[in-house]
Amino acid sequence: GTSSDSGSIGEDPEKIIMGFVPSQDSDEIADTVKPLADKLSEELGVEVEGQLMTSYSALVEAMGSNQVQIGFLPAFGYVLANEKHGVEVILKSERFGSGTYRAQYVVHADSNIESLEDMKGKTWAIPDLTSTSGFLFPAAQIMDKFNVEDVQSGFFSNTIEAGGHDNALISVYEGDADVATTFDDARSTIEEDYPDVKDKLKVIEYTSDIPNDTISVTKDLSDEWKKKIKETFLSFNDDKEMIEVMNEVYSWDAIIEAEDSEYDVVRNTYEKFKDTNLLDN
Amino acid sequence: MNMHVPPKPKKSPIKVVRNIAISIGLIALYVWAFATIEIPWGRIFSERTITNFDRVIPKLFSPDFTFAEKVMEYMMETLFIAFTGSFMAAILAIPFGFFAASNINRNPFLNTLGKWILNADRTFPEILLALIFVVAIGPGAFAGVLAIAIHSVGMLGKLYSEVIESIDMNVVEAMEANGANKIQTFFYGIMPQVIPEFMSYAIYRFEIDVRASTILGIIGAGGIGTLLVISSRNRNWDEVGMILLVIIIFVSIIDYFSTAIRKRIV
Amino acid sequence: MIEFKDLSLVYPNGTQGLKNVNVKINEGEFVVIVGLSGAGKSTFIRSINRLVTPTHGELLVDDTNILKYKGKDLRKLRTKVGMIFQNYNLVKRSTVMKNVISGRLGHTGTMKSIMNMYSKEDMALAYESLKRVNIEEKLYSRADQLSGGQQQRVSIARVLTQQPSVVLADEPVASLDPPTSHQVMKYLQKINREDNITTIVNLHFIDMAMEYADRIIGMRSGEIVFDGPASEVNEQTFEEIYGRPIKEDDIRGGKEDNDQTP
Amino acid sequence: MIEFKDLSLVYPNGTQGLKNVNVKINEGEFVVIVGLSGAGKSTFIRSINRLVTPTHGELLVDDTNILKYKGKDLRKLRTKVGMIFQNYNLVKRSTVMKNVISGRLGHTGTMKSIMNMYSKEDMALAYESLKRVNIEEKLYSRADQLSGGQQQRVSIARVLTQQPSVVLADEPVASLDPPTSHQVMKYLQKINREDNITTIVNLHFIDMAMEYADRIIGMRSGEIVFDGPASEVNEQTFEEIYGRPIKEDDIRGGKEDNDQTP
Amino acid sequence: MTKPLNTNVVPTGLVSSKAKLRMNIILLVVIGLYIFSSAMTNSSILRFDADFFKNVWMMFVQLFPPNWGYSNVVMDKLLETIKMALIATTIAGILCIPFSLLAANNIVHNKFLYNVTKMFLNIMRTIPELILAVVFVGLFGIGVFPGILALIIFSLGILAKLISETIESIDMNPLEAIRASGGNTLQVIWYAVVPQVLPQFVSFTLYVFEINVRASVVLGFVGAGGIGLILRQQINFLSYQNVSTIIVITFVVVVIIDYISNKLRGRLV
Ligand SMILES: Nc1ncnc2c1ncn2[C@@H]1O[C@H](COP(=O)(O)OP(=O)(O)OP(=O)(O)O)[C@@H](O)[C@H]1O
Ligand SMILES: Nc1ncnc2c1ncn2[C@@H]1O[C@H](COP(=O)(O)OP(=O)(O)OP(=O)(O)O)[C@@H](O)[C@H]1O
Ligand SMILES: [Mg+2]
Ligand SMILES: [Mg+2]
Repeated sequence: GTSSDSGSIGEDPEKIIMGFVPSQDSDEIADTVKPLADKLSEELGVEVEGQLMTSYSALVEAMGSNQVQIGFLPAFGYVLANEKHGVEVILKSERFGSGTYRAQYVVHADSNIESLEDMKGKTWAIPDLTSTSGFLFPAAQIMDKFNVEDVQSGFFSNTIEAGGHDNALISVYEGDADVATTFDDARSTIEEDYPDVKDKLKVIEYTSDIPNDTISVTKDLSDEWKKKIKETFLSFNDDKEMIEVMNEVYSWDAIIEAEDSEYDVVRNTYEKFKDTNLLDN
Repeated sequence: MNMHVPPKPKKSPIKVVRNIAISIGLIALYVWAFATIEIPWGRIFSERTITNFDRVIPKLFSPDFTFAEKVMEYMMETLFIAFTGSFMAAILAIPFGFFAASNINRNPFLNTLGKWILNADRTFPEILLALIFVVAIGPGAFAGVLAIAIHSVGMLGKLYSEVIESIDMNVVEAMEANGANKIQTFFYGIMPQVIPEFMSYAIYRFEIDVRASTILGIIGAGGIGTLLVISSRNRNWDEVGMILLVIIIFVSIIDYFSTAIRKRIV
Repeated sequence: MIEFKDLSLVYPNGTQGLKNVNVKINEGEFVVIVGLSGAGKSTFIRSINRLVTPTHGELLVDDTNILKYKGKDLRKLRTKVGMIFQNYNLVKRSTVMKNVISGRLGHTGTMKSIMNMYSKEDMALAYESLKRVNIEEKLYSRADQLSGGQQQRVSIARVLTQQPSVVLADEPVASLDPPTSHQVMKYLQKINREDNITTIVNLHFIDMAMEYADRIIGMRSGEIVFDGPASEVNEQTFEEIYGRPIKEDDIRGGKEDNDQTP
Repeated sequence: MIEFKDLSLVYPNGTQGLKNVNVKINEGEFVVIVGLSGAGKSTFIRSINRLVTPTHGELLVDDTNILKYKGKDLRKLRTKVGMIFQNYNLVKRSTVMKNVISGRLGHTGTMKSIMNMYSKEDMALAYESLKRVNIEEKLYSRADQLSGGQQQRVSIARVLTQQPSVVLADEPVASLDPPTSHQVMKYLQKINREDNITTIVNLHFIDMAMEYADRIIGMRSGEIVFDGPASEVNEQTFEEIYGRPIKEDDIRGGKEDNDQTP
Repeated sequence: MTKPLNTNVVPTGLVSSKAKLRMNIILLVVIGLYIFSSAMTNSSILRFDADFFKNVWMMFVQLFPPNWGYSNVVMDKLLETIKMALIATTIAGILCIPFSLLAANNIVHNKFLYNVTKMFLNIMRTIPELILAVVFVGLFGIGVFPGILALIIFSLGILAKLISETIESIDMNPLEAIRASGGNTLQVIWYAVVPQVLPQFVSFTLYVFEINVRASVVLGFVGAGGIGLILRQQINFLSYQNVSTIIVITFVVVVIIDYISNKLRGRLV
């Protein structure tokens, strides 16, 4: 392929492919990445193709085979990619002035659940078993705090996989579940359809901070190129037009530097689940 | 009038027992299926379903026409993916078809092997194929083409082998009696008998592949499925409505022409 | 010349298809084999171009034993021996011309035949053969658009194109109605006489055998039970072959029809 | 009694099936209609149970005009008029018994018939009918396991079960060989005589018509061109009907066969 | 005897020149379309380089060996899939009866009704099962219920088409015979149509059952229950050995279903 022989260390890539996965943890998902790719191409002096992907596992693997050089990976995807393919994080997003976000525990406003303890034996709505904020972080927190192995049916009485942060919230809103875990604050995503959601649903607790989604690069890119890419992206912060594009494409407010170590928290969480069978529910 | 009608002939006891066993088995199967399937009826017949209907249905049936251009673009890509993939499969399936046809490949072991390979291929999820090819060749339409091509070989190879198994072998014998060698027999005796059916099935497969390539969107291997996944995640039902409309129109047109062409071929 | 020397054939399942057959067929003869179903007529005929392989004895075609032939030799033998089948065995979806030219496959290189590159002579020969059976105007029709009699004539043209020295015909008229049968038999007789091609035909019907054959061979359970000129055949001969007196069914009805285009 | 009063039928495409037909058929008669293909024989017969609807004139069955019949009346008429078809029209995959009992559908409620709930009388009647055509031992065989003649006898049994006052038969022997044809005609004659059922049969063959009919009606282009007892038929009559002298083909060969189980 | 038109002309080809021209044009169009769509999808054969095969191989080997420890989870979901397919096929099988009767032109003589039914069925068959699943999940939430609904609609389209075609090809004579003996429409259908189409009906239903089992691999991806759900999870965790457990077990079950339904089908005809 044209791109596969492009990235060996020291050589200039002929073409850079940049992969996006619309994150489920964000409330707006773009369906075009062309302006961003064009701008990058202009700045880097090499053809850049933006590729919209719908599955981060495909993106992780494609970065592993160096078919994609730049990946917009969510935190959990980055940890997997780093572990398996040595993918390196160079930047991450800033939203609402923060480089991190967190997950929230949401219950019905009339509910008598006030704390994590009260959730014991209740029904839990999660967006998806692979969601960082919707499942992995809250589950890890409960595992640590209450020393349980099996959160889904050992701590909670029942777990519903709702298929999206919005649906998890709606489950609680409609009374099908007692607790939902989502990113902070997923309630605004359904405000249009459920105007009173912020009154009807309340947040009782948050998890620790989760680092935001990353811009990562494959290990096959030379250091020089990594640096060049990083600086180009950082320069977008000063370019009003570009930051608008970034915001539109991915709802990023700014691009900031990131270190691999920031993702240790995700890594540790993932380690907890790696060997347990997540799906014995 | 004599009111006597001879009784029905007695079935052999083995048959009776077998029929009873089959009936009990079937009833048990249904009882099991309906009794143990987990359907939260309470949730389905709830306020929430009604609000969902109110939210989804009106939007679904008022497609977002500003979205049409983008949908068309992706739909065209889907058509190209399906066409290229089906074409490749139509060619690739030929050797597999002959390999799996028992009247050509007379080695029972190899023949069975051929049939199993095709069967396994059909069961191998397209999504995983798409993933493998995204990794191998990068994300984009080509990965989708390859996934469609490889997946279609399974079904086309099976259909081809059935066509080959139904050919008139006397003709092959007549060719041999002419002094024709194997290759000549193949081109003069076998190919003319199978080509029209092969073409007909290939067109049929193209029709299926247009629909099937929606699935590729799940993994990022191009096509209209990408839009579908994104729009549905965003709960943009008017966009989903538009996608649905475009697919119905395109597939109907293809369906119409493919039926007309296939009728003429065979 | 074809010579069967103490030839026997046992099928893999143990059926004895031929039993110690000794017979000599001279060049240019028109021989008809008659016999009940299962008598071994087809086996006899198919041994000559080795569609089946006798298991014992010798079969000489032009003074060489063909039983050991394989690969190239076999194909050469088959090029020399043309065959006509009961169900014509044409490729239904190919044109008449393509079917007829396939008679030349044994004479044509593989690549050339795949690319449909035939010499002008071959094409002319094929066309000539079609003319000889009066069906040249169907040249580009698909074989499945022809009637049974027409298809059988195409299959004769195919054999003619092969320019064989021997023609075998395994019940060539069994699928045809009486007038068409006579027509086809006439064509066979014609090419036998005009080209001096040795012709061996299987038939079920007595009257037809007697009408066209120079020589009749009767078979029963794999053995030859009668061999002589058609004129020597009498009711008793048939009793020998069929094991019972002659019946109306053994005769194919209908008078021959002189108008040869259906 | 069936009476055609100036009856005409024009098919939607303009073909004139019947042209001003006037004829009266009395109870218990055995009438054979003869005529060339396309003469209107089937149209004549099918008018009587309204499988086709004449466009002009009157058709009286038992003194009431049936042309306006619809729905229930029509089904009642059909229950009274049994019909036998050239191709037997049995449901191949159903048993003989199920085919025969379907003759009683017109007398049975929809639900009952769908649940296969027939009265003992109906069952006995069906069996009786089978016995009358000597095929009772095939009771539980599937229809497609029977020979042509047997199938036609089953279809006669089906009609008998219907207990009709009129039987129509549209070329009931066209698909059968001569001995079997005679057998089937004999059964038709038998039920006509024993039960005094008016029987109207279409036939192609002269000799058979003359052998079984009380009365022969000749048709040509939708008109009746001959009507009289079988004894009055002569060569000239046929010339009138067929528009040409009698030929060998008009006669169905074969002697009748008295052994009635094939 | 027919005289040849021109005795001296020797044919130049094996098919008439008109047929040859037509064949060449068709060939040209098809190959042209192929080249064009290859270009549009960037499907160059040149991209099959060593890296390509290396990458395919690297992915492929990760599937081995399957993780048998995971098979009890797979079996659970597979049983759910089979239940879904069974229920959906049964309901579709019942629903398709009126539809296929209405879509058979030898049963329904009202052109309008026939065309409307046909068009409805055709449109239903154009909708990919994935969209059906997405919409039903949107309406009823995640779970097997929307999956079953999607499968019902999906199989109804196929079944009604196949069966209406079978009905259109039945022998019409027995229908006339039943009508001639006074049977009403329902009786005609029950006595003359049903026995003729029953074997095909069962055979097609079994065939659709098998298709449904395969289809539910996809449905799970959008949350409509069944085996696809865990396939997605395992792919997301990059646990390919679990993925291959899913594939292998699904394959075995499909083969068993295939075997049983072939046996049943063989018995019917
Ligand atoms: N391939 C075979 N394997 C085993 N037995 C065979 C085979 N072909 C023919 N036979 C048997 O050999 C015997 C001779 O068969 P053959 O076909 O030569 O008879 P035939 O005279 O041509 O009969 P028919 O008039 O029916 O064509 C028969 O008993 C037949 O059953
Ligand atoms: N449904 C129809 N629509 C139009 N024309 C018809 C129809 N049925 C019959 N006809 C025409 O009506 C004429 C009389 O047909 P009919 O079937 O009564 O003839 P028939 O004497 O029964 O002939 P056959 O011996 O061939 O059965 C023929 O010219 C026929 O082509
Ligand atoms: Mg033979
Ligand atoms: Mg008629």
